[in-house]
Amino acid sequence: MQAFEYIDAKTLSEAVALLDEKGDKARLLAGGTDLIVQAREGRRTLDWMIDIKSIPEVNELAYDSDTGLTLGAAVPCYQIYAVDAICKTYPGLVDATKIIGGTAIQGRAGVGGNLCNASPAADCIPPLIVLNSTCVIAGSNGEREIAVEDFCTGPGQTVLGKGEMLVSLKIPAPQKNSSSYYLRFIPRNEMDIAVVGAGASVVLDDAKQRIVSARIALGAVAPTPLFAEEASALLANKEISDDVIDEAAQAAQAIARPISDMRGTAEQRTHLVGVLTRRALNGAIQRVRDAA
Amino acid sequence: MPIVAIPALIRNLTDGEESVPVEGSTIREVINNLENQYPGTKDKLCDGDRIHPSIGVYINGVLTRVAMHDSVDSDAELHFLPAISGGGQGASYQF
Amino acid sequence: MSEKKEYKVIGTRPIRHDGVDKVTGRAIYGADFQITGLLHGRVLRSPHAHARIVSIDTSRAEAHPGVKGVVTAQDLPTAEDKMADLGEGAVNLKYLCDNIFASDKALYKGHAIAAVAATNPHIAEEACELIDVEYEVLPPVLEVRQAMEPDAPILHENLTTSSLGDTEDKPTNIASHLQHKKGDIDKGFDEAEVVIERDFVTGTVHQGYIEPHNATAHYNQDGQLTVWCSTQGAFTVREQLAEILQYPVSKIKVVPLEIGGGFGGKINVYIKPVAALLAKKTGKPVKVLMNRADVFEGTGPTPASYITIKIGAKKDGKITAAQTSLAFEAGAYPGSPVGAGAMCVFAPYNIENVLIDGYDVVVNKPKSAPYRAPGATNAAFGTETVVDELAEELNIDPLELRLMNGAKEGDRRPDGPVYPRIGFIETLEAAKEHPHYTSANGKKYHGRGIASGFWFNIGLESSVTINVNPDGTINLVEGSTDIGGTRASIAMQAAEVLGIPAESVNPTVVDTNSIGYTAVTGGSRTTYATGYAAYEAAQDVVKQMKARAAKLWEVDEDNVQFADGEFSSINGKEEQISFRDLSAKLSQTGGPVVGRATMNPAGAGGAFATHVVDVEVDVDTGKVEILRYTATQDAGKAIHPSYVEGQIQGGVVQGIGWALNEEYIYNDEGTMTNASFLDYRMPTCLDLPMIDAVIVEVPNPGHPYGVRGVGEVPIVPPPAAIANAIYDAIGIRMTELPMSPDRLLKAMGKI
Amino acid sequence: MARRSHVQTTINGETVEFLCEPRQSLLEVLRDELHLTGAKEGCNNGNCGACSVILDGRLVNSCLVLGVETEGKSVETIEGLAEPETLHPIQDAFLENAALQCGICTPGFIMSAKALLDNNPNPTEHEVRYWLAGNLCRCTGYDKIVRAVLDAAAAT
Repeated sequence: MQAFEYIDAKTLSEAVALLDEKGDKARLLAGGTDLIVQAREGRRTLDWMIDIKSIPEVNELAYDSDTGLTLGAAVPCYQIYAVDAICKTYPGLVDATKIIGGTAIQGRAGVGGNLCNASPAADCIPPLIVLNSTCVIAGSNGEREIAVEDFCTGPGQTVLGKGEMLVSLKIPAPQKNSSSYYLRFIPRNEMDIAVVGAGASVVLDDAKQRIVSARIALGAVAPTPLFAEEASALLANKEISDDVIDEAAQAAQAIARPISDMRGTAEQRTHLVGVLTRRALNGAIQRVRDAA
Repeated sequence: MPIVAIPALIRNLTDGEESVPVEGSTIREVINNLENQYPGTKDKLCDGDRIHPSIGVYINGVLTRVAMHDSVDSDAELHFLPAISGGGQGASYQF
Repeated sequence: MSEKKEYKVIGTRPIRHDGVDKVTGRAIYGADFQITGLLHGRVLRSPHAHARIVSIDTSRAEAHPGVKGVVTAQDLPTAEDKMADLGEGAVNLKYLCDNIFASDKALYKGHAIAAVAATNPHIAEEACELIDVEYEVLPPVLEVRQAMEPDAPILHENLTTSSLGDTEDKPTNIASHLQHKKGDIDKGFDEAEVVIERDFVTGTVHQGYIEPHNATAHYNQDGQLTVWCSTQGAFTVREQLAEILQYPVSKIKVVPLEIGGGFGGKINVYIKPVAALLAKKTGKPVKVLMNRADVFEGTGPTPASYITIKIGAKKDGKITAAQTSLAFEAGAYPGSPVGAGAMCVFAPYNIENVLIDGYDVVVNKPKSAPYRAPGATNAAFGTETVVDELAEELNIDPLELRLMNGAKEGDRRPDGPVYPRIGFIETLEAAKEHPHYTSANGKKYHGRGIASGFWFNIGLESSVTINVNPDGTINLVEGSTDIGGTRASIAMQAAEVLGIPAESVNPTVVDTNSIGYTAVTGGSRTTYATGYAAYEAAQDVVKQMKARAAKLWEVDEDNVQFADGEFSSINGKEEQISFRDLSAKLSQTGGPVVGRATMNPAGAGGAFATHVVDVEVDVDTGKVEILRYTATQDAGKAIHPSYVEGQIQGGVVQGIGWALNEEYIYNDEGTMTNASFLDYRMPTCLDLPMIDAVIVEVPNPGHPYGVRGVGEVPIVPPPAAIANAIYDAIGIRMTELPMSPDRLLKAMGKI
Repeated sequence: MARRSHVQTTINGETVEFLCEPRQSLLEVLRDELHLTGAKEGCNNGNCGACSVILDGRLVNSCLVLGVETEGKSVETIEGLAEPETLHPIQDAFLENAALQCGICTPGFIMSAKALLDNNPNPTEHEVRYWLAGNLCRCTGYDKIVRAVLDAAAAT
């Protein structure tokens, strides 16, 4: 592996100052399950690894039924799904945290790192998008917030500027009669990268027969995870039916612009967008209906 | 008398015979007598005075690492089949 | 061997002798070896699949701080040196050496070019980046049919097709052609009332052992070379090192450490000669380890193949003719397992008229290496799928069709030899009676498939020494590296002879200086042949100890008998002494007893298996889930049933991986794009049900306890069985491996 | 060569100090610096589980942890599992069930199984398979491994 220096940053301001000073030869280390491999395999060159796990703000995991969830950027997956309230409130996100890597990966990897790694196939990003999440970004000029769907700009690329870092994610408290679902297609049952991923959230009416609103997001079918805006809008104020869901699935397929690679072909991915969108929507609807 | 099964690719040398009885009490004798009966066969089976490295000798159906001087029972059936390397590096490293 | 024998040790399930070391992390595998003054080596590999090497400049690497030596093909003895005494063998030796370091051409992405020894592995890796290699990139040939085209780019300018002594003049990628012919193929197809002919394609797959290749080498000042490594055969490593380095075997000691899986892939040497060259250059011990990408890109996979199968039968089910053409990718150098594929392709069936053609074809991929029943799985995928289709066409149960045509003792295999007692029919009957086969199978998109397989097994050389201890235990010394519990299965055979518990045997695998020649752990031979040697060595102990008892009792040796662990006098005196008690008296009766045996047994006997699998197909995604799996297999006699089951279960799961997802995926430039355990998708435990292993015992007449090798045949039936189950589920015949989700979606017309 | 850092950590209950470069993984430190070679390198990128250890009570791939990150932390490896005279019940169960063939993946599986049973003492077969999916075994087909873990759960 390339040689680099390791710094254990203790505060946000220290980390931000280091990032500002070192520029793009510095990378933040949280779970390390992507970064260490990329550094080892020479896919990223870096001179500095700045460990942020000692910084209090990035370890925050706080849920409040009024204000929602604050999820620090370095919180590992296993801590997330260990909280019953989070499992109940944000099941779509929890779906993703339970399928990233295996158990040992989930002991280190977190949602924040998954987002910052900006893989088009990142499992956590579609559920974050459908849950209306916001990124809290710290920089030398202070804090800013941005919607998750605007965070990634290309494979491995984000909106983070020089000296900026993700501090946490804010996920609003869910509305009444709502739920979320995420699934991906992989050839094995674990340990694969998504060939296609699809997340959906729905808000239903009190009778649970009509969709009030919905959000659909897709992974691994474009250079960044996609918010399927038109497909989502199609569902607003519609009675639940196979036809309505098919229509949304077709609209989702229309925005997919996948590539062919060792994980799947473009045609396979486009086809799967339809299948997974249907399954994600039905899954989210079922969860609302199953809730007492 | 030992029976030699003739490999498919050299049956042109044995008038199409699939197997022929050949006198001999050692591998060498059998091969030399086969050569006398059907000229050209020895050259296909041997590399000089040894079995060709690309060929495996089966005596009564069993792959055997043989030398030319090894003895052969009078009721033996001999097959000369492609040496099975399994993808190993050369005939000397079978499995 | 017809009567059912009663055994005390054989057939029981003792704890394996090396078990505690392996569950506590104390067992020393190749990469775990430590020695003072160790340097670390790293290999630079070709980024191109096919390229002429114009120049290699190592000066910048040599100047890098911490670097102690750099080697290339220039450091191997030259081809001219070898040509002198090897004649025709020199061609193979040139291939052997060129696969260690490319000399004139790089023939696959990952082909070793140079290596560096440095004070730590990171520095060695950095230095590899500093080696300047100029390549003239050539178009790669990546598929067997493409390679056989007359205008295909040629890998080896000197390679011509050899066909049993005949060679063509024209350079080609077809290294050899072989043929088996039985009966009259035209007559056979004329007699047939139903004929099915299909083409099959199988992908390139890797053995996938979890432990990467490793080697540590050291040259003493007196020229003694010691190599510590994990390998399937220490003596094979010694032979290959001697040839590649042109160094006498007497000066090479190979110490086999624990091995983390092989499946055929740890027979050929790759980095062992590299470690030796670096050790020679630096005067220090050097450890070279591969990483996982090196393993995928630089070591032998088992080849992709293109197979045509044509089988004809009468309406009553009698198969009258079978014809095949098998084209196998050898990789960069000749030597695919097409010969084994040709031997096995129709071996389960007694067919009067057969024609088999096989082609060994070079392509720009790593040199192929053996992988568990090499060639047989590719071949069986074709045959067993066509037999299934034939059964459907004839409206005969597929198990019944196999029972009608299955090979038995006295039948002649298509390549000539006559079968001794074999157990194919018994595996079919066991499958037929199994509750799995008799259970309901009717759910939508669920399907059931069956398939059978054959592997011939081998004998070859094994040596065993037994030292009797005064407390009635024995130390058993062997040369077979233990990959899957063979210390136990060999020790148990000696224990059975001596009438002592398995726990009273201390088996040790030793280096090449410490035991007689022993061939590789492969070919399903170890429990059979080394076990046979242990049996004979134990018999030698019995013979010597009878003499001691005779001495003790002052009777003639002929008057001592040995049974159930007791020596007794059979004439005159009423004397009796146990093996244990007599062991304590050895020093008083003449000193230590050492039993020994060296064997090259000729009766390995063939192994047969029949598998039944239930699958569910997700018709929206093309994904296949394995719901239930039952494998019946003739083990001859199971010495340690748990490890026989383990071999069956492990082979089945490798076969499932091959069937569903495993393959080398290449881009147009010939780079494998999935050279990691992330994207080369081997099954995880979440992808599988329990695997029901049913052991059938038809004793092998070629072994005193009836043992047949069990390791390889279980990988043969799964791809065909799963293909047949997929057909049963969705009505589509899959003819390409792997049957991955995208291929299923395509076959269903969904994409 | 990059500067080596001093790290103090706890391994199998003992305080341990070592020097390492930042680029050295915990796996490299365990194997090359501390000669604890029970954790194995199968892939070095988190996909085989052969290097599994328990870090501050949580299962991790030691190839994906830097040695320097373990400052002040607690590491459990396969070497620390057995008592001086008795094996851990999981180790016993692996032996009784013949749940290993070549044994290279065994330390990783056992550590992974330990983390599972610490977390969920009575797992179902599916839970065992799900938890162990990050550990690859190429020899056994997993059948006997899953049975061993279920047996160990029943025994404890």
